[in-house]
Amino acid sequence: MTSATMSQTHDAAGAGAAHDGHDDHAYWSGGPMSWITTVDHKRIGVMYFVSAFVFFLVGGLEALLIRAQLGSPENTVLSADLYNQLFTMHGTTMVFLALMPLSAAFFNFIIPLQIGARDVAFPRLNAFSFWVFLFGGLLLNASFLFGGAPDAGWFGYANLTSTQYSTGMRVDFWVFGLQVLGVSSIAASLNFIVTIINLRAPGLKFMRLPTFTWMTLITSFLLILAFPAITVGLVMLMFDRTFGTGFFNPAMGGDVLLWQHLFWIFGHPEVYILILPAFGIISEVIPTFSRKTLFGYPFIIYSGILIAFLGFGVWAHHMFAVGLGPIANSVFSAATMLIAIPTGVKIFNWIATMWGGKLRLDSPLLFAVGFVAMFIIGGLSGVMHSSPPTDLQQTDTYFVVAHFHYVLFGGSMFALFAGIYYWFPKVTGRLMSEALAKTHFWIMFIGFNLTFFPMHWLGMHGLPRRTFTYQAGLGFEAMNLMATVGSFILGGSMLIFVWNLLRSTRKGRVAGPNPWAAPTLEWSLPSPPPHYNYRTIPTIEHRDPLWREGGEALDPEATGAPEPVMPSPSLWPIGLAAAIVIGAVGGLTQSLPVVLAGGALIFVCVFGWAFQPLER
Amino acid sequence: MSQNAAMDHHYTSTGIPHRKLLMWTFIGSECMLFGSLITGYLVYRGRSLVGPYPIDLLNIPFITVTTFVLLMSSLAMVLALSAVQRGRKGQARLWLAATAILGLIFLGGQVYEFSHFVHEGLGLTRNMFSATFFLLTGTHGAHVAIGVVWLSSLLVQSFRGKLGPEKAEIVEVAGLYWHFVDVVWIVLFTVIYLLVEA
Amino acid sequence: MSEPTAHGHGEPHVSNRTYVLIAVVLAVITAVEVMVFYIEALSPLLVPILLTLSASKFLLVVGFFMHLKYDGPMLRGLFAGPLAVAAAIILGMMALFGVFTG
Amino acid sequence: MNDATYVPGAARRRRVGAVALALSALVLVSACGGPFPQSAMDPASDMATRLQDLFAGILWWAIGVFVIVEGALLVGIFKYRDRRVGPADGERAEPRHMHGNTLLELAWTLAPALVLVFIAVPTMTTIWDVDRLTTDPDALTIEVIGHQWWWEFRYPDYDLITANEAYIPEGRTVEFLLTSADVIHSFWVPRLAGKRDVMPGHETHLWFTADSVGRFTGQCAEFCGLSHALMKLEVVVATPEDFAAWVEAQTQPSPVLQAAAEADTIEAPQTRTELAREVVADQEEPGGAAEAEAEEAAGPAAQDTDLATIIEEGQQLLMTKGCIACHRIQGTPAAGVLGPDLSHVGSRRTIAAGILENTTENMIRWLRDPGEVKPGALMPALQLSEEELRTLAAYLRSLE
Ligand code: HEA
Ligand code: HEA
Ligand code: CUA
Ligand SMILES: [Cu+2]
Repeated sequence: MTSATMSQTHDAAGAGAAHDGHDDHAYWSGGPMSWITTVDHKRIGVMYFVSAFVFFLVGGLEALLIRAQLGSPENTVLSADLYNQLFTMHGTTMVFLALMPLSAAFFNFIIPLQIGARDVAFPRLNAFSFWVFLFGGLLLNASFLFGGAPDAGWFGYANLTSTQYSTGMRVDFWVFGLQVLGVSSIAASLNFIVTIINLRAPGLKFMRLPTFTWMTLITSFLLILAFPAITVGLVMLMFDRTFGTGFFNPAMGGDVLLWQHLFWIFGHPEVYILILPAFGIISEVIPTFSRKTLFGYPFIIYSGILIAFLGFGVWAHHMFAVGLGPIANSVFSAATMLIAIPTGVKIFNWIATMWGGKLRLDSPLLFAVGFVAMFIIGGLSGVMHSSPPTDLQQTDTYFVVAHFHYVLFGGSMFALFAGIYYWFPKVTGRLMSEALAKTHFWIMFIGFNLTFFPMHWLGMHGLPRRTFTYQAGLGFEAMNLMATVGSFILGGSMLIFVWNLLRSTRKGRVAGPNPWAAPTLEWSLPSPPPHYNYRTIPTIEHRDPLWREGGEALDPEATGAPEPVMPSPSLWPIGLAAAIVIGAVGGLTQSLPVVLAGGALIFVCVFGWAFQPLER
Repeated sequence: MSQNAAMDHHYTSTGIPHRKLLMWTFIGSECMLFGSLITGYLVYRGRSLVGPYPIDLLNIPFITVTTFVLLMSSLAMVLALSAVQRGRKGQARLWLAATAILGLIFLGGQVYEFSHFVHEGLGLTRNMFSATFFLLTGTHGAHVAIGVVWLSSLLVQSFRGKLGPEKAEIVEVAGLYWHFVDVVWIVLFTVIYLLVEA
Repeated sequence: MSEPTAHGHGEPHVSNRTYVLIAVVLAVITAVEVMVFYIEALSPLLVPILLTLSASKFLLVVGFFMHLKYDGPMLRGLFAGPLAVAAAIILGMMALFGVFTG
Repeated sequence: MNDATYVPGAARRRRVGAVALALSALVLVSACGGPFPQSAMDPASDMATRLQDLFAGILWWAIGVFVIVEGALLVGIFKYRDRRVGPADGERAEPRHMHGNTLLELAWTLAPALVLVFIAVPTMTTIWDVDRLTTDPDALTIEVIGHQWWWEFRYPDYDLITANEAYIPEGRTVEFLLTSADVIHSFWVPRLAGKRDVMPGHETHLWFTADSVGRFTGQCAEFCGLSHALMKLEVVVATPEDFAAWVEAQTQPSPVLQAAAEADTIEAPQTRTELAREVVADQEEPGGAAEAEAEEAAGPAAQDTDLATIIEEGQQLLMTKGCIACHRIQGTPAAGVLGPDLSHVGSRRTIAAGILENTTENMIRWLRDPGEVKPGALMPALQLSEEELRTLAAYLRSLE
């Protein structure tokens, strides 16, 4: 990096103060109606973030209740019935309502900025995706008020989900909720694929794209290819429950294993959907805070593609205990192990990026390093699972719970926190408190390990997962207590984070355009960016545009070009989203009139949308 | 690319219009949707515990005719696009209408087939064949129906004089969708009807 | 397609006559498929013949009607990639469910 | 920028040291706190030993990778940390950008691949050894049927049916054939074998040879509804002699009933089909015959009046309160198949699928309200008086 960039940073801090008083020009100014009708990717990103984070807290609260129950043997904090609802909703919420949409929040806010675009390719479709997600999430959680939440686990194995073994509407909430969320994910992913392929600034070739953009592109492909499999499974389940078909009913010739296959054909790519955005964030943070360009950029990209591709060929590693036979088990085992190689390549390249750098251990890097350290543990326990014979002892025990929390929390969540601390100044124009951030990190780090590390042993010592209670005398007491204490420490660290977040939006230090002296294009914009992002679309000649000589000249505001015309707000996206959810409620309650009303509304909204010009 | 090109609202990095790219990506996703449905159909082949079985009911000559109809609708579709691109309004309307009507005929055939099956005792819940068959062909039929609605709205647009050559992109995208639905049928025709288990 | 589209990327011209020709070929293949189906003597080869014939119909529609023959590698990749994944999963699942081994 | 927030190196090092210490403490503490009577890491059969050895091997490789990679990470951070505090910023040269190094990339692609070979090869050989049917012609076959939320065991060779507690001989290969009567369960006795799912519509297999005598607990490992956590089982590995004795005892009606029957010369029905026929006959003529029979059975045989009353009244309750609709008791007309076989329920260590110690108090507790012990249990609360509860419990406990 050049000294020119550094001086730009210092100037920027000064210039930022000037921006401070101009909040009315920021992308967020405007009343509630302007948010409901917005098609601005930045606002949609912020809405994604807020909703997903609230869902994260809800899922976390559910986890804390789970841990409270498991704190001691034969505890009675929760009934069996409530416990089963809580772990099902905890898993479902964390995966579909917290982690995926948190990633989507980053896609929304950052991608157009990183590629030099003014918005996504289909701004209204983008708003639609958000509203469908929000309504779908609310629908799913509304189940708590209507006879109880889904209680068949986050992968809802047939035939426990049949009407015979799951009466009432609990499972129906799950079936319809997930289908609605699928619509959101697919729409959003199609949008991002087109945006990234088609809206790159001039000169921004594929091999110059920021890594985060690349990982988003790959994730989006995974999503559009993975979701249809579970959609088909869910439709079959819906038919079984609503019309009495026998897709998963052995008595009618159905096969309970078909569900498992369809779910995991989706489910395994899904876990890479949860981690690839994290890899992207890390690949942005590490170079910035090492002041050194990403080592092995093409290898990081290709290994991401390879991981995604292999991810479609390993699903049966979740089914080693069903007895698929030695051939199938060997094939899926080998394919699974292969994934360790491209993942390792990424890890080594990150370490190599830091090697010889000048590391500033600010909060984003701290969380990024925490990510690498914790993800390795999760990855290695994954490799243990990938050996079918050993997995026979581990599957469906707390060992798996340990594995996936190390990759999901130790991996994805650590990285998302790194991303939040990193991009917060771009989103709000202010920095978060470093002192609080570091406190958050260390408490979270300790709480996290205290919670999940003992679970490896719990599993190996014979504690199955999804058990609402355990009996004394099997040696589970001490470690469970440890995990419970850890989880409350973890919860405490979240409170610090929330406090930091709320406080810094109003009182944080003003950031300026590029507080971290980062290399990518979004940092050439004022913080927060104007609603049109780029007054002039820059031409890109290098992968790290702001670290090049002349990078500081990339101020799009400086050209004095006229303010670009942006798409107009629209009510149709939220209308269509509502219509879809009404249809789903009709299906859920098996009420034909409501389904028809939903259908009619969908029809009206689609045409209203189609005939409303984008810019008015 | 010049700055100006980038400022243009229709600027795309690849030269492919957004909507066309969107449709192709969506078609990729649809491949997985139909792939999963076909998987379901194939793995449950021969697992029906009670009749009627496929061989008892599938009417190959009849379906050959409806298949032919759908293939011809694809021809009408390309001709419609070509007419719109050349600004031939009358032809465009003719071929759009033909596409939609052929689609409707196909749907009519499906409705006839379904009701015939039900009449013969093969309701949705009868056996594994009926469940997978209705789900698979029903999903395809729903796609055709959506296509018909879409084409009809284009036809209306054309009559309102709003489907000039500058709108060819919209027609092209609708056409991609339509042809894809046709392509799916080509596969289903073979997998369900011609490769029926004896 | 003599008129350039609004976006000016010149697509190769495909004449209406070509389209009609393709449609005729499609119809003929369909007819052949049905004939093959009814010819007892061919029954051992039924599966490979039918798969080949329907694959060729598939390619004709996708290549000409959907224009993929003339589109760049981007669109071809967007279609071929997912198609390959879907096909692999269908085959994999059939193998897992013993469709091939009986 | 943000210089103010930099923490001096020494303090940081201390903090990192503390964390490292805490982490190693964590590892140690995690490992103790035993004993662990249900641990997969304490194998007692050939299969469990194979799995544990394989696991240990992989674990060592993982530890190796862990140490190297985390070590590199830590070294990198400490070595290249920007140490300066305050305005001296900018003194050290800006780092040189390195775009990559193909040789390095090759190295760290191949090295993990090599490690994986060392993991994959033993994995594959173990798969092919473990994941097939047993070839041992002398293997003992046990059919396992999963129910919400208890286990049914059938020994076809001995015409023996029992529940939740299976005896197997030490040193002889046992092959389990597993299916489910309702939803998916998973059969798991960690010290004896890895899991095998128990599914409706599929039959799965599992075999091993136990190498030490003892009681081994296990529990259902696939979520199967409300009381999944309470679906336990016990496999008792016995010496061949003890096993033979157990089989002998289990295939006869319980000694109490035998005594009663002999005294009254009522022939205890020997086979299930006979029993079933009788039950059908009884049901056609509700109450009557069965009660009379029970009375007769108890009456004159009473050496010990207490036991006699218990048997008499217990059997009467059994007949009248609906127990026989679901349970089977050899030597009586009770021949239900929905619930566990109770012929020798008194001989088991636990009741309610491993949840309660088999004591009279617990038996009463269970009979009073099964749903209180096991949420969602299919067995209804029978609305018995305290007196009846005691009698029935005593009767059942006597069925050894
Ligand atoms: C973020 C999500 C995420 C990620 C990234 C992963 C990554 C991996 N997972 Fe995980 N997994 C889950 C989420 C994830 N998983 C979830 C949620 C479940 C449980 C679902 C449920 O049942 O509810 C699960 C379950 C699961 C199972 C099934 C267990 C069971 O139920 O029995 C298996 C089995 O093979 C597995 C394997 C792996 C492997 C091999 C990887 C690999 O990708 C890991 C690769 C990484 C490394 C290996 C570390 C870095 C590499 C190096 C440092 C190089 C050197 C390494 C070696 C030579 C080994 N996972
Ligand atoms: C995607 C990510 C994700 C994340 C981040 C987490 C986070 C946590 N998980 Fe989760 N977990 C899953 C995904 C995740 N989990 C999945 C997929 C399952 C499987 C489900 C299944 O089997 O079906 C699972 C299952 C699971 C189990 C096993 C349950 C069982 O098998 O019986 C346990 C048990 O300890 C657990 C614990 C925790 C804990 C303590 C956290 C902690 O990290 C949580 C941290 C705490 C907070 C975030 C709380 C902060 C909030 C407050 C302090 C108050 C907030 C106030 C208001 C809301 C007003 N999880
Ligand atoms: Cu049976 Cu869990
Ligand atoms: Cu997986």
